[in-house]
Amino acid sequence: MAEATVRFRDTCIELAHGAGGKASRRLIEGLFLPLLRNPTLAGLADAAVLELEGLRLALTADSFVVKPIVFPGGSLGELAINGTVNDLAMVGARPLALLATFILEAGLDAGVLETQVKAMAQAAERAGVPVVGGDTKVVEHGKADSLYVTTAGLGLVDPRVDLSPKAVRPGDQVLLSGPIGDHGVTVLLARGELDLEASLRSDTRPVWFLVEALIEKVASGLRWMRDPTRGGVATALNELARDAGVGVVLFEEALPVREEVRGACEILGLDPLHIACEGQFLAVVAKEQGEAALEALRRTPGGEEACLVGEIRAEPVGTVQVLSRYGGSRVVDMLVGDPLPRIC
Amino acid sequence: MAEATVRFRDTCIELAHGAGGKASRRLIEGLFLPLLRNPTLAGLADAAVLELEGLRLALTADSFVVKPIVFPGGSLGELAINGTVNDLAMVGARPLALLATFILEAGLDAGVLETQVKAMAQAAERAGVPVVGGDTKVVEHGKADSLYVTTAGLGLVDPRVDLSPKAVRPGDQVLLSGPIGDHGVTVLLARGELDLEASLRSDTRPVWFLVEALIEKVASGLRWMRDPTRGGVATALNELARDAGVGVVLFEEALPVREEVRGACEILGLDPLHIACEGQFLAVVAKEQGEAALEALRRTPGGEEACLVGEIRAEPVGTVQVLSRYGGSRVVDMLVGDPLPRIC
Amino acid sequence: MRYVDEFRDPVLIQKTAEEIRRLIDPNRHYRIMEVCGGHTFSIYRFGLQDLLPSNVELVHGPGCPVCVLPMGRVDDGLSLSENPRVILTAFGDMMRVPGRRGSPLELKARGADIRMVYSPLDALKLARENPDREVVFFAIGFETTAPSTALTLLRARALGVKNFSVFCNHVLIVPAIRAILDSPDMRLDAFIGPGHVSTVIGCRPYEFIARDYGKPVVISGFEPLDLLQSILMILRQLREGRAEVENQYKRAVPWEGNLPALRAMAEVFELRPYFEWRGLGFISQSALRLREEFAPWDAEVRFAVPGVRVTDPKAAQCGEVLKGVLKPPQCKLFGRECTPEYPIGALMVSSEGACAAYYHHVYLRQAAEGGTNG
Amino acid sequence: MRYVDEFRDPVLIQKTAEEIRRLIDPNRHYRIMEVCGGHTFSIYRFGLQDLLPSNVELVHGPGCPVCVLPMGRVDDGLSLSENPRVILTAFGDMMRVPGRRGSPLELKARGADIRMVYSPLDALKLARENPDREVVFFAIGFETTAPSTALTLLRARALGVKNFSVFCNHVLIVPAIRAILDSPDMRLDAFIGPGHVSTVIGCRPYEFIARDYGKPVVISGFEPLDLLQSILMILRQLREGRAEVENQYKRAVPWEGNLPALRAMAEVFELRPYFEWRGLGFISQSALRLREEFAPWDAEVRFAVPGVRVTDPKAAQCGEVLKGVLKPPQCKLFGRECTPEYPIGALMVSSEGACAAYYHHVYLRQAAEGGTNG
Amino acid sequence: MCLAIPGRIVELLDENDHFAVVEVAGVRRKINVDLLKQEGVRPGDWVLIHVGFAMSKVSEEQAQAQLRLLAMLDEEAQAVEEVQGYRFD
Amino acid sequence: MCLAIPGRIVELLDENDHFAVVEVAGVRRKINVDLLKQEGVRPGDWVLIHVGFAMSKVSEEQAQAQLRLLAMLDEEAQAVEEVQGYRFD
Ligand code: SF4
Ligand code: SF4
Ligand SMILES: [Mg+2]
Ligand SMILES: [Mg+2]
Ligand SMILES: [Mg+2]
Ligand SMILES: [Mg+2]
Ligand SMILES: [Mg+2]
Ligand SMILES: [Mg+2]
Ligand SMILES: [Mg+2]
Ligand SMILES: [Mg+2]
Ligand SMILES: [Mg+2]
Ligand SMILES: [Mg+2]
Repeated sequence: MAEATVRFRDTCIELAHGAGGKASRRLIEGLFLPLLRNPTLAGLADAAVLELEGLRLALTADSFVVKPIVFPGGSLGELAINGTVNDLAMVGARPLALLATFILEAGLDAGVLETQVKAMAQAAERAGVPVVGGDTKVVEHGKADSLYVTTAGLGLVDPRVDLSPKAVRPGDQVLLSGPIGDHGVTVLLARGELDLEASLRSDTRPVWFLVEALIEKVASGLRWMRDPTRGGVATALNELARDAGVGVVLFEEALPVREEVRGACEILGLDPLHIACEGQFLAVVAKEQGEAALEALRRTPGGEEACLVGEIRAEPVGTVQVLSRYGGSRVVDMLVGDPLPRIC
Repeated sequence: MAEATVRFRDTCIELAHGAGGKASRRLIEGLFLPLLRNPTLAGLADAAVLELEGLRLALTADSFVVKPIVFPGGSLGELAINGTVNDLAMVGARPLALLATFILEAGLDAGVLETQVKAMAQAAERAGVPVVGGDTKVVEHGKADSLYVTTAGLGLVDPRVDLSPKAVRPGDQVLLSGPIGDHGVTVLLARGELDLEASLRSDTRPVWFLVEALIEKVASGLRWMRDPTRGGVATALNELARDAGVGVVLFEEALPVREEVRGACEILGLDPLHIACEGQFLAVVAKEQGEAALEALRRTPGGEEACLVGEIRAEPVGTVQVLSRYGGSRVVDMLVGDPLPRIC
Repeated sequence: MRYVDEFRDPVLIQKTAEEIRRLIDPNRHYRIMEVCGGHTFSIYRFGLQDLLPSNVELVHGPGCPVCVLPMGRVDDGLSLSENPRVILTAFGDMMRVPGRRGSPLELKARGADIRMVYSPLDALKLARENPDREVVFFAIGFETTAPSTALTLLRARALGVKNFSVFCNHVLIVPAIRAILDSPDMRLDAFIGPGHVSTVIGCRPYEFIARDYGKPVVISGFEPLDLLQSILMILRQLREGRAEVENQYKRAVPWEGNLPALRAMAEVFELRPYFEWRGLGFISQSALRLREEFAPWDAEVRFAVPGVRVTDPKAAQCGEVLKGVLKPPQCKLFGRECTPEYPIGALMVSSEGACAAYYHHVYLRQAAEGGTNG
Repeated sequence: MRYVDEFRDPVLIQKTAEEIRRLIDPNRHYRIMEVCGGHTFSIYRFGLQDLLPSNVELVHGPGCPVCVLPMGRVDDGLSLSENPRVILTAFGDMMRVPGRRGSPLELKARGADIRMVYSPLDALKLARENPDREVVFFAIGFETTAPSTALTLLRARALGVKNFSVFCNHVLIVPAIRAILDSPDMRLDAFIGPGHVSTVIGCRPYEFIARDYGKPVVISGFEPLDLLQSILMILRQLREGRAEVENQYKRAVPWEGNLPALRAMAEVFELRPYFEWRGLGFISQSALRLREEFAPWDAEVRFAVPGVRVTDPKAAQCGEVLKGVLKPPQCKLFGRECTPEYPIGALMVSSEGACAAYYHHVYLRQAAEGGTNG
Repeated sequence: MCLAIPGRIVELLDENDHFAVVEVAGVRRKINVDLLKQEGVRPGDWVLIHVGFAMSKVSEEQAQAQLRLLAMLDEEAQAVEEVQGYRFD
Repeated sequence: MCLAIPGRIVELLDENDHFAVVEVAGVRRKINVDLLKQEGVRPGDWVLIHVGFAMSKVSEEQAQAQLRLLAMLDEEAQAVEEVQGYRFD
């Protein structure tokens, strides 16, 4: 193997390297991709797609380490199923099977584990995907935080779609399946450290049903999809802008953000565009089919709040801009580091 | 979903639940299987097999948490690749693609990570499998032990084989690809706590090449395979004995154990049959083809030390017995708990 | 009335912007300093520069508490976390500020027990919950924040909490403005006054600016309409040749400020004879320290603080940017060695820092417009 | 000569077994107690029962150090780990022994700092490496192990290590044998003497068994040939009506034992007036404690040890099994409530414990032979 | 500097009125209201919140006046007069 | 009880001969040899190891004698005599 060029220069791993923003990208592009390079390597895509005897198979895996493990509207286990189902969906793949591995901390209450596995079983049933295998490791007390779950998924890419940043064209429309930031803010508040309370629930859910509706209606016009998890909408679209060589424009007024999410972000000096969703996705569709796509989403249960939030422009390449009603504009970058409250 | 019956009654997770022995089996059979049940669920098999458009796809995942992360002859990263490749091989599947997810401890030296990813890249190349995707999470300092890696693998089951405990018949022969216990003892000594030294190396390696040779030669006579990782040969064969409803007999004199492994086991009061291997496998073959199978293994580079170690008997059902030269016999159970030195 | 969206009304914003355009002298260049980092952030956040004529230049001032903290003070504070008994607490704003041996986040990654708090009261609570540990609060901020530290210390004393202390870095904005006015580089026409500081100190402390230096001051809120109206009020003063202290932010700022807050500060703090500001150097009577009566809660008394002085990297021009003498991109490190991912100066860390704000909201767009190599 | 495989030679094993068969009286039932758990383990490990005539019954004795420790002592030791400064160290053998609130492994799983050591010297090393912690060694074992604890304590004193201490549970095998001989249930014909204990105490201490109770004693090694030869030697004595102490394990056991070991023990330990043994009850002068001079290293002096007495579950018949009165499967809990996975008594934990050995090597096979429901 | 956010008092928490619950767009937090002792706060009042403390009361009257004034900016003659009148006095 | 294993001394480690390296089937460990002070140990000696201490020396002579004796068990007449002679004296 030719000696690969590792460009990652940070000396020490920090939380930011796992937060889905710039530091994550630096680690992936600077270390993982050069060392593991091969034609199929998914890089920053949600899932890898692999040809086998005329079929396109999608493969993806994610580890889940969220704290607390139970929060309003969901749990680590539920997230672990939905997250992987959604990553398959984002490449247009119907989920076929999941694997789940567990890293358990010695001393974990067996009831806690049971609750999480039950949540996984229910989520898998809701998503219509079997968990076909897995693994369990136990580490010493204090060497993990209760439990970490990794799920991997296999899916079959719908033959009608061909999704890629490269398929995105100026004029295309940017759709969003529903309000953003619910998950991230819910979990931030559920940690309890900030002493903030709100009746918010994580949006964790499988989105394959919505994607399927989209494919049925506008397969030919569907260019690209992404679930804006860690790093939020801003990071997902910045990656698109860079990878596709386009500019993305968002209409501030059109962005769906629940009042409580907006309130928490105001208090903490955070931007909802950087906050994680776990049950929403962005889709870029050809302008001619935008209307039909939106209608298809809105007609599908769970898609009622879908909306047109922006459009693709030829320029400025590699940026995401937010336009306000009154004519102001701002550039929104990828998340830098973990989202940290700005307070004083 | 009908309410599943959880039979797992332990109140607290301990290291033993991840050690691959009885406690692991209790957790898997008592909690995971009832909750996640579905026709394809692999249970305790190395990999799940799934039919898709006439193909048999194998799926498997394992998490790797070994300490120390570098030890003579291997590393956590190398293990993570080989372990998953081998689990695919054990169901007769040629490995097609791997996924790798990382849980990193904040504060991890970037050089340590780079070394591990390099080891993974090299192991993947040696095994001839691309790593096509993955994920990285970072947890707070002290919430993991350097790094944990999970790999998932997709393989294509060779159409000529049909492996299952149910295919095993009295009279079949039990083959072993080489000496046992090298990995487990190497890692135990590498931890340094016991202050023992020996020039041992982990046996970690991909075994697909050996399995392929076996399939080419005796596909029709191949009944079952298993890589005796955590829990060792004793646990793997006990599971076979129970699942197949047969008795397994091992010939003490035939069991290949390196001198140093035997020495360490004597000092620590451990049984080599309970010690993990990471580059060996057990194969049960029809008696008529035992000779040919052994020859096929021995002719393949890395298979020179393969040997016939036992046979399948109709009785006593569910047990593994070791017969000594002088006519004594003992029953070897599955590993109970983690292997603990017996000293005083 | 929710006091947010009402002040982002597009019709009113356009009206106010139009009035500004109507009012200015196209042949004159206006340089207006927004003293407060919160204003800097709002200006970029809401794209207000897009609404202003090109000859109205907004100059970013020193009102970003982490930006003006010299690296030596950061190191001093972080050194406390080397004591294994100490839990060091700080606002989220501090967590990425670089010290010589890394930022609080980096030290935390390597095992230091450093925790983010939303309020100094949360740090006090942590101390009561961890009686066997020493909780130190790394206090930063201007007059807006100092009263909360003061009240927290009064509470700690009243409750008899002995394992809580404060590493005090509270600074005062008025001496900093005077230092800028006295700087020979000074070329400013007026000031947008800090709205939230003024809820505490009121409007009177700015009068010397109008009186002695002849510069208009308008104390402003933080919403788009607030800032545009404040600029309008400044332009009117300039056009009419007036120099006065005006209060645009009347809904929140009383002319006299907040007396209980000022009293609490006076009870707990005293002026330091001098204090070093990043870029501005030593400014006399520009910062607060704990009074002797609060020595048991003063981290600088209770622990050995090295008291290091660290000079900024030579090429870093944070000081010039803080004074408004240079625009961020005029620093040679800007966008190259110094980026939000790898900040060299604190101005590149805080989203209120002039360099970070400029980087995200102006530089990235310009770079993109100038081609993909930008 | 490697002193292992040579003593597993199939030809010699067959020869010796044949000689045994030749020698016995087919109409007599022989009950021979192997005192030592190491022998119990070897007997099962090598399948030696298969080689013996069915009327030669090997009865398992009390020589398993974790088996004879009453649960109260286990709890006392484990209670030390509740002190967050304490690192509790123990041999691997102890780690699964159940206390009332769980085994050391379970407590460790829930966060206690309990570590396995291979040698008491490793515990001492740990103490020197962790000067801010208290390292306690949970000492168990018979006369074989006691000298190592004694030498370690002498070393700790010589090196001035102050954060090391020993929770002493060393017991003496000879008083236990006497207790068994005095038990009204006693129906034994002879003893296989403990080979490794005898390297320390020599052969003399067993003479009372031959002299006063008329029972042959053969001190034996642990390899198949050793045990078979010892049985042969016993059968010869019985046949010839002799009752003597014989040393089969001459290659390792000197008649006089190990004087430096005995001296070290005498320097560090003194006899406890009485000590409770699981199943055997209180036996006077059957255990060791640290002499007063070693109080600074005595965990029972330095820490508050609750001194709990815990009675075994009613149905558990560990005591009867330990005395050789019952065979393991005669306990009502055996194989049902009490299994190696969920042990109730320590005899089911240690691979030297009679119940665990019987379970793994006899019961499982019988269960399998009796059908799949076993 | 000094991020401060308008929130509405929804509940006073203790006898001595040290603490109150505020709500910002549906998000609630306990804050200290000692700095508004003199004026006193009541449920329904709006306050500016900074690092867990209420810093000042927000006046609806002043806010309405400001918005009215700006709304009249294009009613020129009147506006000029009003804006001048808005100067601090 | 008391797992003890024969190992060969391969090296004496310190001046006072407190510690030595033993080897068991290729596995080495530092052990304490204080209990064999009187007899003294040298590289090549075999000792019984227990919890990190050498407990006793292993005598090759005695081992050979035992094996010889057992080998002659079927040479009956002689054997009987010898085995009786092996009785402790
Ligand atoms: S670019 Fe960096 S170094 Fe230059 S002034 Fe800004 S913060 Fe300081
Ligand atoms: S089966 Fe269990 S309870 Fe019964 S004697 Fe054995 S160890 Fe004790
Ligand atoms: Mg995704
Ligand atoms: Mg994924
Ligand atoms: Mg839910
Ligand atoms: Mg994902
Ligand atoms: Mg596994
Ligand atoms: Mg396997
Ligand atoms: Mg697997
Ligand atoms: Mg290797
Ligand atoms: Mg595996
Ligand atoms: Mg991912």
